[in-house]
Amino acid sequence: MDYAIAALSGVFFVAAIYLLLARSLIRMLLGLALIGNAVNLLILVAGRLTRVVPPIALGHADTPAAGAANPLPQALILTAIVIGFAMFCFLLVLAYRAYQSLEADDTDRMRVAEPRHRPKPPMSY
Amino acid sequence: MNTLIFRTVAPLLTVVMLVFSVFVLLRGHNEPGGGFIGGLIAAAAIAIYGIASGPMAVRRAMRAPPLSFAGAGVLLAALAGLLSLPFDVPFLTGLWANIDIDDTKVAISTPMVFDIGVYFVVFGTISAIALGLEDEEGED
Amino acid sequence: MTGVLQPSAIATTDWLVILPVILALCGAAVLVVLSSVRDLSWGLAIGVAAAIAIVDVALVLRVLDVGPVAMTMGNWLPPFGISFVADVAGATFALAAAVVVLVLLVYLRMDLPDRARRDGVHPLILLLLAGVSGSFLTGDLFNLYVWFELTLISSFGLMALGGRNIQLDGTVKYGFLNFLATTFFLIALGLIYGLVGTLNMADVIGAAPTANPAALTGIAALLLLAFGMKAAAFPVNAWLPASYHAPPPGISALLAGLLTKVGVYALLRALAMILPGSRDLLDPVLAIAAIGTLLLGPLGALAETNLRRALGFLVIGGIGACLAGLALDGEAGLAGASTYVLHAMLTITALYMLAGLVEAVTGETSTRAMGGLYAAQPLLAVLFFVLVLAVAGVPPFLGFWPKLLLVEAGIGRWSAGADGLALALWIAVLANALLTLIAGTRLWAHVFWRTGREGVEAEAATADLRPLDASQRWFGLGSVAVLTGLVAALGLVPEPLMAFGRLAAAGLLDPAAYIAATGLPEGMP
Amino acid sequence: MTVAACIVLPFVTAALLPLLHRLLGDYAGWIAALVAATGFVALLAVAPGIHGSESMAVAMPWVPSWGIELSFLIDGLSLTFALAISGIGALIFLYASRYLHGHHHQGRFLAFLMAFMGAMQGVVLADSLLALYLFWELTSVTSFLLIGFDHTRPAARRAAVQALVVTGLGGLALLAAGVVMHQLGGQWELSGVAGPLADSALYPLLVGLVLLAAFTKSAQVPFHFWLPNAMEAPTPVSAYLHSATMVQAGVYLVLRMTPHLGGEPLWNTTLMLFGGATLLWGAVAAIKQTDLKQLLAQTTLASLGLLMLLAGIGTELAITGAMLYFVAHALYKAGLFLVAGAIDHGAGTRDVTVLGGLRDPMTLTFIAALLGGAAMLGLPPLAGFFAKEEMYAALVSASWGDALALAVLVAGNGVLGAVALVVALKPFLGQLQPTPIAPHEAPPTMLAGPLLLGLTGAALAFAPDVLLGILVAPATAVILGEAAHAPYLSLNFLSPAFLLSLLTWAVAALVWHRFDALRVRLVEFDRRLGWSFDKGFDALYFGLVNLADQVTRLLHHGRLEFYLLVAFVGLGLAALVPLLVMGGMPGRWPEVDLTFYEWGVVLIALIGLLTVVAARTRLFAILALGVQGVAVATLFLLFGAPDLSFTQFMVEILSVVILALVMTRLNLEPTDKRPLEDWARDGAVALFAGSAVTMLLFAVLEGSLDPRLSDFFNAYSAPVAHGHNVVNVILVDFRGLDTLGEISVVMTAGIAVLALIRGARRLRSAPPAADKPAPRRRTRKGASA
Repeated sequence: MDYAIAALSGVFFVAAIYLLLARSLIRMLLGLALIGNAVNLLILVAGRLTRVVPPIALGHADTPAAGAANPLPQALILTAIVIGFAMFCFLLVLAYRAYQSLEADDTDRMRVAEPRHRPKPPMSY
Repeated sequence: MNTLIFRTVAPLLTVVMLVFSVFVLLRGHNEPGGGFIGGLIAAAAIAIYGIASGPMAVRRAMRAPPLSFAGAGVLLAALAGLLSLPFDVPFLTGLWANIDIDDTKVAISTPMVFDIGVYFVVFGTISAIALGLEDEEGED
Repeated sequence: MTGVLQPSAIATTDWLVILPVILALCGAAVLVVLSSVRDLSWGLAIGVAAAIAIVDVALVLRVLDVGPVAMTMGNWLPPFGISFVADVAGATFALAAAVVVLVLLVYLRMDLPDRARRDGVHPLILLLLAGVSGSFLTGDLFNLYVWFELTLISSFGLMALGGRNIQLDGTVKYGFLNFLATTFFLIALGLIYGLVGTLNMADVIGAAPTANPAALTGIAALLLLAFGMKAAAFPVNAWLPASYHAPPPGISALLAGLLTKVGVYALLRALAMILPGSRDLLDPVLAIAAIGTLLLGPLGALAETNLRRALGFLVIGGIGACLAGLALDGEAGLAGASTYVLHAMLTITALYMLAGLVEAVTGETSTRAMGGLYAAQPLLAVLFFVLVLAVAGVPPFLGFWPKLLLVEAGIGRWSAGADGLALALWIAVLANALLTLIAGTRLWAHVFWRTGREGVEAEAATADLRPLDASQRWFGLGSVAVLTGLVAALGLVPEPLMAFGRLAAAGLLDPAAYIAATGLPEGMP
Repeated sequence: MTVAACIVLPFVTAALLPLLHRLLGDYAGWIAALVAATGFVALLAVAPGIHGSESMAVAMPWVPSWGIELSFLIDGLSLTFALAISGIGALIFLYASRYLHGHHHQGRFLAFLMAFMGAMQGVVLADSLLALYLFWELTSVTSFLLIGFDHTRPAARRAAVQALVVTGLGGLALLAAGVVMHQLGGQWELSGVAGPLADSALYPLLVGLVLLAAFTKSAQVPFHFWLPNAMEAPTPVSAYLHSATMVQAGVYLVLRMTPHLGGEPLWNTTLMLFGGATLLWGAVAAIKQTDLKQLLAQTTLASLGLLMLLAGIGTELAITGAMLYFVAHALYKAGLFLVAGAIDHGAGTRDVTVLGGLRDPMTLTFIAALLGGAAMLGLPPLAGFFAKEEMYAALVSASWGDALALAVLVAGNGVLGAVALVVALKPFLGQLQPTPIAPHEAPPTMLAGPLLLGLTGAALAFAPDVLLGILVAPATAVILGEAAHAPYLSLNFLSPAFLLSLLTWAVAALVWHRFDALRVRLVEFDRRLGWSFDKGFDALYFGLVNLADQVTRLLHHGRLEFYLLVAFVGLGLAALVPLLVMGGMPGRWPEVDLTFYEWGVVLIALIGLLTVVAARTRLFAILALGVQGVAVATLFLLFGAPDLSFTQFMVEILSVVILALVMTRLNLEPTDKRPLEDWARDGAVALFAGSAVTMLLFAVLEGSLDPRLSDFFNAYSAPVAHGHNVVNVILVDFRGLDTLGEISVVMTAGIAVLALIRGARRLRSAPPAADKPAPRRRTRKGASA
């Protein structure tokens, strides 16, 4: 099953990258959300999969049941999800602001920092 | 969304969600839950309240700028870690104390305080962003 | 059960390794809580930055005294807890970062609009410092990712602060590309864990030789790409010139001084220390990236007419030098790269700060419209000239010494094995120095010597210049002068820098002390 | 002490001079002259101790960790150069104090000049190759500042940049040469390099680098063009840097390196070729000039070529001749430049075609000019004469090569002699010509220099103890080793050398006679040719700027999607290439053992993905995003990660809500309008990068996971950390620091987002006028071309 989910994460990557290569900011943001999921699946798979049993010591047991899922990737993914969400919020609001001020959601039209018609360097000493 | 029903139900819903969020936070150490998820639920509660009664009302009810809660949360978490300084153990070492209140033993621990810090950060930040965006909405 | 914890009580001095991060985080948190008391924020931020600088000094001294200092959080044994490990390289970089932030805070006192303060510029700066310090000091790869993200998000905030159109555009490019870089890093992290089962740097060093070499090299290549993007290495450097000139000068100075250096540091750590075994395949790639970066940086500076954008290209050229050091490897190469990072942190920051003053005096951002400052602002002219020479590596200024080490490393590597790429790198380093000198003096001649804007040669043009007001003179010019003084002094008395380079390189080449300090156990407790 | 007086003192003085000038005005120049004189006296004091291999060495630790010392050495060779630098320097400062009288940047000028003097002394006194490089570069930098001193004129800036580029190139060659020598010899001290290095495989490289450094600094063809342009500098600079001292640094370097690199055909032939070419080039170019300074500058070129030629010949006679020539040339050329400045100052022009008859109003200047001219012409018994005799004697042999060199020398010397006659006689003899200002004698401070220099030149001829004993013999001993031949210094009217001198004078007289006619022809030739090295430099320089512009435009085009494209291609290559090259591709196709409900969730996720990508409207896409998110959350739940699942679920809902909130307010392009080729390109890259990462993941999965960490967490979470939910314990305890960093990220994002939102509010309340681009078209028909 590891390989199946690994392949699924691959599909996520393909979709995410395709969207990120769009020129429309909104599609890029969708791609950003997807690539986060892709990476999370990748980490989960890299820690090897086990079915259903969560890493929780139930009742008065001192350790989780044998065959419980690997807890570390879960913790890593949790951290990554939250960080990714924070980044996503920022970039989303940024895109919104960029749209408001630059009146474009096409990144090709956003050429303030690197103007399309940059002056030639002066031919003087 | 600004229906009468929603506006009536929203404060109630908010209170219920806030209580639930604290429950999720506290049970996190032993069962699924914890600071993140609790904070998210609490923030969602605030967001709903904001949609119902307007962000200004929420701000008044919160008394402090929402982001201050986030600052306090980071501070709380860091201080929970710093508490280990006088005990000659490294940063963020879990310290446990049992306090007797009316014959009930209440366990207080730095990881728990830490998790409460996490709760506040998530709660403060997400509600600040939500309210900020709702402000935007109102002015449009 | 105590066997899972660390055997003995830790020394109080070990706290030095984590304190810079804690102080910065707490300082920022307090500023956020007290965000309504705005008059306090500058003083508090300065205080915190100064405290961090002092802690870093103590840390550096401690490291020099006893070797790498480590602390594993939560009293857990490494690699189960997160370790912070300060070796000479990490501790010194952290100190340099704190110094840069401190000077920058003084500079920012100059003319920061009130709304920037309300928007949280001071907590953002402290958070940036926390992220940068954490990156330099952590001994855990996933933890490094967290500090990277903190650095990144605070730089996002700083870059967009004020929200002018050019900033929004710059931040979009900066944001997407850099967020992707950290995402690539995260991919590599997941794979590292899946491959060697650990995230502690010292532990990975031990586990790497037995891992599947092809997969490990793939991971190392991913790290090279991710950190190379952060460091603005060719060909993934496009975000830097697209964004660094967008925010106000003080902020660009801060970002230029710190951000790319974290990427270089991570490259050094990852490829020189942790995964040296997978270098065979990567070295040619690294060398080609270095050559491209070395040459394209100064070329961009030569062509660009926006002053700070041109400086951004000079930053890139410097990154090329760092990459060259890494590619050349060996003591001289790694020492060259490490010392270059220090040099660039100080020199580039000062240069950007100075560019801010130039912009204030001329009221322009394009060098085409500048001129006449040689007569009007002699001190600015002197400082800028010194910094240009320092960047170009002209002795006796700071930039010369890393350049010397790189040139030595190149010829050493070449004569040892007649490696054609080493010769190409060697030539590229020299060509970079010449092109940087040409680009830098050209900028200087245009901004300072020329009497008026491009095409208009008139004495009258100087009339458009505004004098610096008192706060610009004291906070702005004063801080630049101090930093430039440091650049000149460290160039004249290079022993501290060069001794640092030797120790840093030794630490990267032989991580035994690093591993020992981390204190890995002999097996499962 | 001596070293301190020669090097440290000037730099300290240089730092103070702008201030001194503000306090003392012109007298600051006197103080500068005093400083130079101090160095001169200090050098004279140690001079008697410097004989043969006797030398004075000073060293102090500089970079102990890398074994680098700041070391200096005074031997015969450095003494001669150092004496010239400080002695001439003193007179130059005196001159400059008056020449730039009232100039508002005189303080800066004196400071630059003083710093130059310190640097130049450093060059000739340095023993460490690094110190040599350091001071070498400093002379380039100060020269840049001095040439561009008159910075308001574009020509001055151009000349300064040109000089810096050319000498900067040479400087780097010197650095490289130093590093190579260090590599070969194991130490930085030149005095410690044992014997010749010709056996090494790096020898040709080393020779190339050293000569590149020397040729650029000493303006040898084809790097010569910067030197005549450097005459844009004020006259004291021309006299000091660009005739007597800085340009001689290349000659010094060649002489200094001769014991280590010399004696090989590669070295000698290259030197002779370039030196001879430069001699002829300078001689011919001199004839074309009408400006006094240009005349002198071109002869400086010729003299530098001559010195290189002699160094290339490398015999005892040639080296002795070279040292004699260096001394004579330094004195007369500096003097003549100062004379040119005095004429400019007194008559308002330096154009030799309009000057005449100044002997009466400017008698003292005339005398100085005569002294200098006589030395330049090489009249006996002046030092210049003996220099000429030595070099001719060195070449009198039956070899064809020598004969050719001799012919070049005689021709070159002849033209130099003609120029000497032009400079020394033409402005002064004949009818008094009208000049821009009424001719008057220069003030004493400006006359002291040329007169003293001329008189010293004359006097040296009568003081062989000084000329030979101090200035020449110790230097040749250093260059050639102990066995140096006693210099040939006598008047012998029958020697072949003397006959050649006669021939030289004849050539000089002939050229002088036809000077104007020759000039007209040569200038006409140049005009027809239409090309010069100088123009070539322009073409190169602006070509470089143009190239830089093109490259930068190409790589930094400002289109985000291409920047991203590069990054993703990089991702694919990074993940795939190592697997392919190192044979790590996963070999077997593994069994897929998903349960049917797992398949169901995967299917939902895939449908969600496909819908996000292919959605025709953005709202639909956002909803589909939610679908795949929920599917992922369910997967987490199915694989034993309830915490993850809940968090993912919450986050997805929030993302979708916020996206919907924000996006409904924007008037966005509803569909993805990528043209077909973009679609194909992006799709291919996405497919490539995605599958590459998956392949790498497969390769990782082939091994087994080392479960140490998780075993530890599972084992001790409840007993030691008192938590039953291991994931939560990892988050708040085992790896609490990650979480601390993470919540800081969250808070920071809050600050940043709020700042952005506030910016939007400010934008609405007060739209900034200057910052806003012209309104764009709202309709976007055909926008996606």
